[in-house]
Amino acid sequence: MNFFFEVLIGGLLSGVMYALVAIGFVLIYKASGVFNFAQGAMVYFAALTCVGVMDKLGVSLWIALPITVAVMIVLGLAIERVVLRPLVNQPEITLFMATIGLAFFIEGLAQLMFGAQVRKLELPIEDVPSQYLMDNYNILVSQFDIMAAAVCGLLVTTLALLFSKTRVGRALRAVADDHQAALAVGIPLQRIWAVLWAVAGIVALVAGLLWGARNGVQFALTFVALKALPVLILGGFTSMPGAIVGGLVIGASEKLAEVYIGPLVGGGIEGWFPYVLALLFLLVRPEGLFGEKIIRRI
Amino acid sequence: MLYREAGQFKTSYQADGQIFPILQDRIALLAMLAVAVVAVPLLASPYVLSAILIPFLIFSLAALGLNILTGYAGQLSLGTAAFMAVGAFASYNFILRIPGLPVLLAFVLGGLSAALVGIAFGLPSLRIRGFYLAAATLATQFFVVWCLTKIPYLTNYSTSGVITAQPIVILGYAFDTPDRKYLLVLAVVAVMALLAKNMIRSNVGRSWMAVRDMDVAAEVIGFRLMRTKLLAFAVSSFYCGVAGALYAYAYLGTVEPEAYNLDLSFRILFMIIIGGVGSVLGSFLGAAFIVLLPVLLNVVAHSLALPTSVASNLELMVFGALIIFFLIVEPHGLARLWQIGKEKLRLWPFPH
Amino acid sequence: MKRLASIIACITLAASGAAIAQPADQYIALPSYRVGPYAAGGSGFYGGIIDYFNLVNLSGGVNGVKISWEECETEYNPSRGVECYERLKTKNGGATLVEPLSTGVAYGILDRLAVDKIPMTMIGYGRSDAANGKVFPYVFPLITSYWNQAAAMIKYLGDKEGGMAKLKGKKIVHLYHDSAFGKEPLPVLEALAKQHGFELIKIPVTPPGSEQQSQWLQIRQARPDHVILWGWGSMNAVAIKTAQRNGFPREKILGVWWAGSEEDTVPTGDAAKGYSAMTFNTPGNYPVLDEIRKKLYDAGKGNMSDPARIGSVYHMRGVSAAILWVEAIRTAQEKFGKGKRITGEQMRWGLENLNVDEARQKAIGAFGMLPVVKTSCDDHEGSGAVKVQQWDGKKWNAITPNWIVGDKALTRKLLEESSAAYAAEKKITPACAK
Amino acid sequence: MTEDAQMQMNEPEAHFGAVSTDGRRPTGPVILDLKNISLSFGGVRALTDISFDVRQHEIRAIIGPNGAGKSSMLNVINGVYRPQQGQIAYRGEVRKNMDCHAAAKSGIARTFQNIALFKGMTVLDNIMTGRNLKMKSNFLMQALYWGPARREEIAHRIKAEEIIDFLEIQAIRKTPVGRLPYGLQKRVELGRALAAEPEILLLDEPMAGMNVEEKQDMCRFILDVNDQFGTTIVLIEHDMGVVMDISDRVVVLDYGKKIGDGTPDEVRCNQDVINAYLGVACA
Repeated sequence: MNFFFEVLIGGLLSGVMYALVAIGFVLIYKASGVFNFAQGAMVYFAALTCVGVMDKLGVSLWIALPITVAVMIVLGLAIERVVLRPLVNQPEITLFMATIGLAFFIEGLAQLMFGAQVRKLELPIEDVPSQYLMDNYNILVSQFDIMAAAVCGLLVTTLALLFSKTRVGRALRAVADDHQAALAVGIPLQRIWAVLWAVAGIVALVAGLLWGARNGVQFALTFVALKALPVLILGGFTSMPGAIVGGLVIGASEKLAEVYIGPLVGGGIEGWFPYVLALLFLLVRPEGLFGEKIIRRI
Repeated sequence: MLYREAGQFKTSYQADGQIFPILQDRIALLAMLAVAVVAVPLLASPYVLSAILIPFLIFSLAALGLNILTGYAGQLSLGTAAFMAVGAFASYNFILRIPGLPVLLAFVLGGLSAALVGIAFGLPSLRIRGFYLAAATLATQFFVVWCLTKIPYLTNYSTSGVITAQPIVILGYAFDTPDRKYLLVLAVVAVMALLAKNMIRSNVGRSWMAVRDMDVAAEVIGFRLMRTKLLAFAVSSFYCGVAGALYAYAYLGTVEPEAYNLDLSFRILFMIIIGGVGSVLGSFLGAAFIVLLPVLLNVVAHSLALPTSVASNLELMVFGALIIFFLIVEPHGLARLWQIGKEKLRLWPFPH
Repeated sequence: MKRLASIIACITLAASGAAIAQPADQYIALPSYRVGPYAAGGSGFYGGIIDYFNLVNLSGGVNGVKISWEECETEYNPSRGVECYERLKTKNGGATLVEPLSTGVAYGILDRLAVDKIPMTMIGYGRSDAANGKVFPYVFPLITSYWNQAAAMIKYLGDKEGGMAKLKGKKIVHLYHDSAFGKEPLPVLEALAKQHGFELIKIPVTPPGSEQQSQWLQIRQARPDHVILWGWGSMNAVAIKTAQRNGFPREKILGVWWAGSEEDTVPTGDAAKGYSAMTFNTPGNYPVLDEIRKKLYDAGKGNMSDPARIGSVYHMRGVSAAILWVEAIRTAQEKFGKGKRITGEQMRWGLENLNVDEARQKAIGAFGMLPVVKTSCDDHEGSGAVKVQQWDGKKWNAITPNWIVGDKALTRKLLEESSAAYAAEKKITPACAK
Repeated sequence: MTEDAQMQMNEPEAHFGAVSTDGRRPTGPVILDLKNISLSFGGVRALTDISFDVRQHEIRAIIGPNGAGKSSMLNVINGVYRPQQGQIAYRGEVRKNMDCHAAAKSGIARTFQNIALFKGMTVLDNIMTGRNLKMKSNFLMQALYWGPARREEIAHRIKAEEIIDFLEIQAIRKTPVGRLPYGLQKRVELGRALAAEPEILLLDEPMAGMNVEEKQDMCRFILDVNDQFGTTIVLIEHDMGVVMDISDRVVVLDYGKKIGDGTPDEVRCNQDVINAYLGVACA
């Protein structure tokens, strides 16, 4: 039974890491209807910039961090100005393609600036089993994962406060509901988008730091976006709580499936299981966990 | 040559229903085909044939397949490479296990196998749409590659898990040199492009576009959604399957399942978006863009004598920037750009 | 379509324009990758090759014949790799050797080699049965193959336990990249498990392997005596980190050589301390590396941006590859004419009659850096010997003083069977080339 | 020029008032009979216990304020919605589990309130889609574009061109409908419905948002369809002048309930209808 709980908890905590990436997608999709293919590239770019700044300037994490935040904000603003603004009012698929071009550009830029080699990123907390839980409950859980979950919780709370309490947040929700109506009541759409991309950049930085500390800062960080996709299908592209719950469900179920079903069919089912799960779920509820019910009128 | 349609009157609906209603277009196409069939194999170097034109044609075919599904029937898919893999591995097994099976028939059977898989994984499209469907088709991608890695029978128990394409021999004639392979691929692609164009100008094509543009209205008019969507999945997968078989047989030779990874699916998707969603010509232009541009950039970067790692990264950045640039200039893809150019030419020098 | 035609014309021009150059140099095609997920390894490996070439050219080339090369970015993508091969092969009077360092690319050009008469080396990757020169005359999996590595791993683990007999009843986990690469050693491992009576537990990791929590929980529950980590790319660092996260001792993990570079351990911080992996280079410093440092990097002519990477695993692997090639050129020149540029076919002969013994290694300044390599028509591999190295938190150290060779009789048998099946499928009559 | 077009040319410029029902075919027996239809979505009742019938060849109007359930009524008739209660008899047969495909097959065509054309296709292609149920060749034949498939395509093209002539949209046949002005789109949508050669044509606000000339044209087309092809027409319209002029009988809905039914004159003087919708008493 302990083993079951270890798998479950490990899965849930992995799910938090997936949710972290998924939130970046949700932010941008909700506000601008863009499926941001470059989110993975941004995660890599953020982490590499942070490590690169530490390396090149020889400064500590705490100095590199604000510099990177500034870089991500500039990047977000630049993306809005150079890529999105000229493409305003274009179909979704065009914007999606533009973010693909963006992904190539960012990947090239990151490696051009800081080189292709793999680097380590050490956060102040070590990735070892928590002794406390081990001693008291005989359950093995990484203390790093617990901290990551806490950071994720903090981030989500901050974002929720930002969106509910500030003017920008209210404008943002208006934009998410209806672009045209928001424009009509005088909300500056472009500024909101710029803010959103900057915020998404910061979310990418948080994800990049945690994933980078976990797996090393390397090109493969761009692949973590793949882990976020089933989460998005399950939770809905427009729902922040959906991203979190979806992450938890996907994380836990894929681990349980791999451990308990995997050995029966030769293993390695983690690659497709979350997608199939999300797919089956969609067949029952096409709008996802928290997506709004789509009523099609004719 | 003057590009004019004045004086070309259509006196029958048959004439008006032609694929290229303008005489000059027909002449240009025939000339191009003649060049492609006669001049190119004679003049082009083996490098151009085997490293540029063959992959270009194969990717065009795959892009055409995806365009049928995404561009015409409106169902976004990220599982293209999986259908290509099914086509390749099925063809391999058919040839291996049925002695004396003609290669072309094996490609058709490979395509049909892909079509069956396409129908199975197209079923969710009846309930799910848009990006949700796209992400769901990723399930196809991962599941198919997983199956190919897991089931040794499919790779004929090869210890390294790869398949080696058998030599292509048709009626005793071996297609073993670049120019022969090129002609074979060209023939297959040309015929299939023609068939696709025919489908698109007939009722089946209209049913796809109707479902794409407004599915409820399509149903009210009498199209059956399920049949239409699944047919689109089947035809699209068939095209991708044949392309996948050609990719293995006429291009790579020895392939592992990994060759048909998500990366390839994405590349094909890029092709149709850059080329033009819902355009046969766009499939070709997009394939040209995605196949040729990196090569061109690579050549240019090398001639600049930059350090290789800098050159490689710059290539990637320029490639990305060009995609964005083209989308800003013409969001509907290269095919639309081409069309606008043609319209201008038709009216030139009296644009008003 | 006109635009397309002009683009093609442009490329043709670029491709053929270079071919007019005087073919005085020994030209080698390097379809390399310096961007993308595997760029870190690619830049080290090709950096090592180019560094050694530059070193040889500084001292006048091979009997006066300078080596030239050209790179082309493949991004580790088979389709782009084939294009690169086709583009590079005709330049400078024709390539006489090619090395893509990518299984997918290598497979994509496998069929073209014999037609083009260009030999390809696959140093430490690709299909193991390609060592049979009767079936694969133009393919050279030099030094060692996956099967010999798997056999050597079991040999090492047996020695560590105090004799092969002690393996009986032990549990060994094979944690592998779920692809052709990870499945390749299975026939060897399964045969050895049967022979020595240990339990083999196979646990696949879905590529790219950025999440391995469930695998390591399974491993922890199975309580194995050893874990073989058959990984590639980012999967390795994640495996080591996840082992740490689950409190699994790294001392019990033995990686393949693609899981045994700085790129695999550095990003894990201290987690990799005590982790060991296979290698076909003995870590350390060698006169040849000092020369590269002094003559190239101090003069600003080094290929890598970071001089600290000299002597790193990938760099040393590149240097070793280049050493073997240069020796093959030298060998071929001795037969076909000293100081003359040799052809691809002659290069093939040189690779097939390679004998880089200890004396030769000493002369090069690389004594002990790689095992003795002696090839023949039957054996395009030439060695099959490996060492085990361990990460101390800063660098790799060899922990086996001698080269380890596994059950070569077994791997030879598998090799014969597998290559015979390939020959039958492709309708090849196995025979040694002249 | 076709005969129809010539006839229209010879007629004096039609005005609503000038069009009389005199020259039209007499209405026939009941072709569509709806009994006690109720429809709800979740808890919201859209239609409550509605009964009325439609006679062959007649023009039957459905009127009522916004949200009265008029479009829902059409959606029930052509099988998009399935009512929870009530029954529909079509040509004397009570139909069960009708879906929109079956409705289309049985000869019911319609247009939509918010134009539901296929925006990426040309006018000609849109009209050709209307003929899909009459096409028999399978997709393989179509892919080969050979023999029967080709003959079929051309035969249907001739039919489509007849409709294009009838609706006087020859000049725009190759234009993608997305680029057309609103009025023309409405006309194309009518063409698409006509292409199916329906027995009953359901028109959902065919004249909404049109100017006077466009309305005149549309009225003329509707009357001609009714007259020349003998098509039964059920239409929803807000323009009372039009409704009273061209329809044979009118059903009035309000909040999902039927509050009036009869000839235009009867309805116009029905007090419930005046209260709920018309607002002015009849003269």
